[in-house]
Amino acid sequence: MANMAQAIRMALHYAEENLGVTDIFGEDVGMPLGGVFTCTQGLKTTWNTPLDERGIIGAAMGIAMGGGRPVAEIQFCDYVYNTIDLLKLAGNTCWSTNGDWNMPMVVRTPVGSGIRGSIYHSHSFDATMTHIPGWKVVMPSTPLDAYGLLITACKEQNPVMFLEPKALLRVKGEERIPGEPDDDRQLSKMIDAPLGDRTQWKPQWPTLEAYAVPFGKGKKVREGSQLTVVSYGRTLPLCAKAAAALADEGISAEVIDLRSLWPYDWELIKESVQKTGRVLFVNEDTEVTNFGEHLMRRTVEELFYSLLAPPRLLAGKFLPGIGLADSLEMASVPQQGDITAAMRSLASEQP
Amino acid sequence: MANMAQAIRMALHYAEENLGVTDIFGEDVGMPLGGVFTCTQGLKTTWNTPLDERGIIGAAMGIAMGGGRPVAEIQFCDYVYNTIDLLKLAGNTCWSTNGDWNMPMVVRTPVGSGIRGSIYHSHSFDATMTHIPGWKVVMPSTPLDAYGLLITACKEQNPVMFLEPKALLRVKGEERIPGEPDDDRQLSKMIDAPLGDRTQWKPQWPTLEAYAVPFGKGKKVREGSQLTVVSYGRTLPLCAKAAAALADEGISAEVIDLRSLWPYDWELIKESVQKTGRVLFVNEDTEVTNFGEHLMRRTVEELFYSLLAPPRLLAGKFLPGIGLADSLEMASVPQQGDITAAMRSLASEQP
Amino acid sequence: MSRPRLIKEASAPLQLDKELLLRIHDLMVKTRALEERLIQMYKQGHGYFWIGGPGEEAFNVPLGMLMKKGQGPAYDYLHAHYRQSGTILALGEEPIGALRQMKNTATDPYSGGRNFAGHFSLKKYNVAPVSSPIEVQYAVAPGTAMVQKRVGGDGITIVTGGDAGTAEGDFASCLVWSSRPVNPLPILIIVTNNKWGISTSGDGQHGEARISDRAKAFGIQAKTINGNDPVEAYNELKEAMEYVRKERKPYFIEALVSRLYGHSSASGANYVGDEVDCLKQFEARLEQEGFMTRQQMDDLRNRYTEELAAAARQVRDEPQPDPDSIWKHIYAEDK
Amino acid sequence: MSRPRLIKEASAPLQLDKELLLRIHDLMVKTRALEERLIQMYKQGHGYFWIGGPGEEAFNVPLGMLMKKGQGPAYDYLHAHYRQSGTILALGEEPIGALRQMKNTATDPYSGGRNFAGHFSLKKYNVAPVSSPIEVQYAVAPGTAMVQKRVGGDGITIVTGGDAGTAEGDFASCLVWSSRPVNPLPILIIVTNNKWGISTSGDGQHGEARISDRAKAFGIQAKTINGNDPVEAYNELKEAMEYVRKERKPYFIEALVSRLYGHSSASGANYVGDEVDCLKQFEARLEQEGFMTRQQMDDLRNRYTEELAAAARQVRDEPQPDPDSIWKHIYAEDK
Ligand SMILES: Cc1ncc(C[n+]2csc(CCOP(=O)(O)OP(=O)(O)O)c2C)c(N)n1
Ligand SMILES: Cc1ncc(C[n+]2csc(CCOP(=O)(O)OP(=O)(O)O)c2C)c(N)n1
Ligand SMILES: [Mg+2]
Ligand SMILES: [Mg+2]
Repeated sequence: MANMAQAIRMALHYAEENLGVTDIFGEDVGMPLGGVFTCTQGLKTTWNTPLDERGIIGAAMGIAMGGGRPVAEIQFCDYVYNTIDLLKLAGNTCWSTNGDWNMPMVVRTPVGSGIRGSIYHSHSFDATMTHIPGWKVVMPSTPLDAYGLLITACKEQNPVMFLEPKALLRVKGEERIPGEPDDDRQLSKMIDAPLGDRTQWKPQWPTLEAYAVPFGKGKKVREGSQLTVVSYGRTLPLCAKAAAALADEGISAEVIDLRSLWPYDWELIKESVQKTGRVLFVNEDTEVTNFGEHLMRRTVEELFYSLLAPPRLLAGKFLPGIGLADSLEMASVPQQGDITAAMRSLASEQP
Repeated sequence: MANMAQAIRMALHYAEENLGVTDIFGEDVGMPLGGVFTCTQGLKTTWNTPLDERGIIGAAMGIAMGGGRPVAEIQFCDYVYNTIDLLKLAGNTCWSTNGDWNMPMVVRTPVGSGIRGSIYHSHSFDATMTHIPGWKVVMPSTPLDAYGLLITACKEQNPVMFLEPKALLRVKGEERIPGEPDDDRQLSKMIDAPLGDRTQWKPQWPTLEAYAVPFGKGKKVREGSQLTVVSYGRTLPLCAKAAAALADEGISAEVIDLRSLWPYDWELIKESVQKTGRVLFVNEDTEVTNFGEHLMRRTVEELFYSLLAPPRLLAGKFLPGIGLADSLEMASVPQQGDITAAMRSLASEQP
Repeated sequence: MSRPRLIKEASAPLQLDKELLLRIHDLMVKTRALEERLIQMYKQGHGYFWIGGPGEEAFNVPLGMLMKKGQGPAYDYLHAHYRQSGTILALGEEPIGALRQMKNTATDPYSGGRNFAGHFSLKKYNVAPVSSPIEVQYAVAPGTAMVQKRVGGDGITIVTGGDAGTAEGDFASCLVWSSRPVNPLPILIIVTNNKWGISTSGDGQHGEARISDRAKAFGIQAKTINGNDPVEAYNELKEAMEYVRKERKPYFIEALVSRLYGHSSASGANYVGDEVDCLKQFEARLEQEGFMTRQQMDDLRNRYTEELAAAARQVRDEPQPDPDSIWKHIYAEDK
Repeated sequence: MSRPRLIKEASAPLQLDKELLLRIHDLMVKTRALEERLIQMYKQGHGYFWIGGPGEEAFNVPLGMLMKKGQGPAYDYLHAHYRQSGTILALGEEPIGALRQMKNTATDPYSGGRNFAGHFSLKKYNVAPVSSPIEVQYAVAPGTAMVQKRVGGDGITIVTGGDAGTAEGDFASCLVWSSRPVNPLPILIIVTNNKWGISTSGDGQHGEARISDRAKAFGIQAKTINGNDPVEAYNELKEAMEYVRKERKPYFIEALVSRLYGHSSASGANYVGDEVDCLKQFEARLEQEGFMTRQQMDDLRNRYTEELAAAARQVRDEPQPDPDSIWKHIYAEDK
């Protein structure tokens, strides 16, 4: 199966061919590199920008205003923080003009830890981004969802922030992208750029099919009855793995992949928490003024009397950065063991 | 009594004279204007910067590194959002260098609604700022607290974000600044710049006394037994007024002025909530991924079994902006009536 | 920065057709009357805040007249500053819309009562929404120009802003993105230099002798012109726009203008005596050359003043936006 | 951008004292040996990421030699790029610290195992922490220069960064803030132009003929020099620093340099054959002028290579930081 980077590339190809995408751009997004994570190799509308994130977001806005369909990349979300005013502007333009202008633009950026990226290649961006109104914010945890969410993003009339969990970009999926060839090596030969000289290289795209994951719809990854775990991105597969392990201990955990952070699937969370009475929110952004706290607030406000134990949040520690050394990264953001322990403890919590 | 703008000015004067403050700067901070809210009139180390917020924050960092003591101003917090990366950098420099460098710098900026400031003079900044590690974040609701917190800020070895609730800048205090003359008109004559030509004007500073409000300490503004209200900035006096009004209805509300957002006075909140079992958090930042949600999370995590009703958050609506028209502003951020109603409803909530 | 030696003296003969001169004059008067009405509305409590362009009419009116008006990349885009009412009126917009925005009524065509005066938005004429944050339009403008470059035709992008704002990095970004050898853009980059940023004098803040020097460093054709002279402005803009339309390359204009009522209502919005008043100066020349009499000009001014007073009375009674309308247009689906 | 015509030919006689030339050479070799050891550590799995300055020694070594070394505003501040090991060694720093950072050990003197290789921080020598975010150092640097201007003395601020990064607004901010007529700053602004930003060639992205033209627009004295020639670099830096020290005004240098091992380990970190190798070129001249024999140079290189291999072995056994150490130094009180 395709990995997430390939899935993104295929979605972008599909969007170039079928959805009118006109510009896929960012630092090192075009030839010869095709993106630091290979996500934009071989696409026909890619180009390399100056090293200027403000210019990149600004250009995306302008292209959208001019009737183009831009997909901009910020090389690492760690470098998006000098553009927050522009992101706010993109998010408020429709509202501020009372509906006169809209901003059909997609911004993609890799987020999160997991590659020993040290202080500036490990940031999460979900907390900051969900605080900015007017955007839709998504974050897949599988290649197929990445494909489907990106296709939906490229159809949107509004700005979409597409967060790519960098630890999962090279992980192969368990479901086939519609149109993807059966053999992984064949796929790689077709669409992965060769090492060395690429000037003569052209990808051979498989015949991809339409497949759109709607925004605002989460996905129940595992059924369970005793507690609910809501997560997304890098930590989602860890939650699923923890749930599988805990099943052996007789603990039945339901796992929800939120996928869409804004709007999000409140109905799915609600139904689950009403059933289990216990909920753990997991993400890896720093834990103060964190999006998981919003989800927890909503849970408490609406489901207080259904709760059997306090909702819990497992998130990144409130630290200025994620340190390079293994020991530091592991201690800073939720790892497999932390998640399993938090689930176990919540399942057994008694007043 | 002095208003908050005068209190800030006096604290800065005190800090120039006694705490080694070397540079008070920002757009229009120096002569002839002395700040768009008059906060920096007549001070001796003020100067006008280029119109460049990134340059302002950068210069503050550099001045701090060079051994100066900068107090930088961002004219409105609405214009700070292109500097978030620099704020993050200021906040992580000590940690990233394993303690080699520190950043003793203060940034002041007016926040919030209340002056019909429309989309770009009404922003709140507490949610975004409390998500940035390495800073101390404060927000006074009275002139005396403004004076005391700013003096503490100017002694800090770490970056401090001093948020000024702009709706309160011209409100007179009920407590005297130590050293402030008895007569308000006299104070005004001494330290308010005259209209018209100011080239010859010099302020006459009263002999101000040391007064420092420690960071991390909230203030119980009103004792009560049935519910707790935690707020800060513009909404704090509204909460206090609501509590007074509700006392007539037989509802006894305790009101806490957080003052210090990071670090914050958890002990004060905890003690109160353990007593009342009910808590309302009030602020005017937009309500998704909001600092009040953090406070609520902590409350739920630590005090779940003391709660008689779900904690509540009253915050700004999740809108791209605050509209100019009266009707729009009133509908977008908590007003007196909203606060009173929320308190009343929480006090009487039964499962 | 010292003023450049102006090539054309204020007393030099007017080099445009009489008809064109009268149209320019008419629009300048209309703009001034509009701005003065807006200021009066503010002073009478019919609005919370005023900011606008009295003192920039001689430049902004010709700009609007020369724009290729329409919607979509075949036409010109304007990423405007908040002092651009002259341009908007020259595009044919009725002034009452600006009054409605001043009074933040539900009928305000630019923001539905949400935004400040002078914050125009006209998708129908490719006028991008005026942003309160200074200079961001310079980061956005290259985007529309890129689309125009690709689709072909002669539509161009125009971006305007103030002198102080050029200290923001976005101004430099605009120069960088517009002049890339791989893709030079059809963009006219304009700075209206009134020598002030609120209370801060430009003299102490600009190391460059001319703001246009910064564009020249990028190999961009660049000029500093007298924006208080509508004839010079018209001719220079025409030349610049023709260049951009044809060459599909950037061009830069720094226009020296006046700030006749201070920065905004926050600074009092009173007439400033010591700045050149482009309208007064132009009228003197029109009179001198016998194109119009003082009487005709006074009549015109009075007519616009009265029209705008009537419009203001009308706007006064229009409804405020509904509180529930805050939920409209967060997303484009709501349209 | 095309290369400038270089005034001094690579074959011209060396214009510095023999002793000085040998010191420069020694530090260049030491730096190269350090960078090659770091790359090897990465390739052997003793580090997660390498980035550094092989190819910039001819410029970075003289820079460090000429700095007024010490702590506080009386001395020079350096707001450095991540390719600056040559400067750090020239300041007298032991190379083992860089290895420790590469191996992210608890003993790493620059970040305690927290930050990437090449991210030096030396408060004792006024070396500001190297930031991963490109170009922010240009926004910060004017601050230290302002303090230096006020306290007097001859301490100056130096800021360095790459060519691609000049597209960020912070580069322009640095020019704006350094050249304000009210307060010109004692700052030496440097760009090391290796013609690349990761995989993006500078040719298509720079409208300016020379990056130094951007500084000239602000009235800043500016030069483009051959950063691959240590003699030219030394002389030009000396002149520039003397100017800044005495005049208390900004000066700008664009140094054309090479990127000998690609951008970083992310691009493979292999030796690139088609770039000028400043060390090879310099050694040829030293040999030609009879200052050193090939044998002497080989011996020197071998000595450093061995020393660094030994240091790497030592570092390999040093402990990783304690997990609980994440809580240290969030605030300065914890010191
Ligand atoms: C990013 C940003 N910073 C600060 C402000 C506050 N502000 C509004 S107008 C202005 C001065 C603008 O001066 P200039 O760019 O010369 O334009 P002018 O008003 O003179 O036309 C300032 C500082 C703002 N609106 N946006
Ligand atoms: C703000 C920011 N954007 C993007 C990056 C990713 N990045 C790291 S180095 C680099 C290229 C830098 O090129 P240049 O400025 O020429 O310096 P060089 O590496 O060539 O010395 C990029 C894009 C970053 N570190 N910071
Ligand atoms: Mg101006
Ligand atoms: Mg480079």
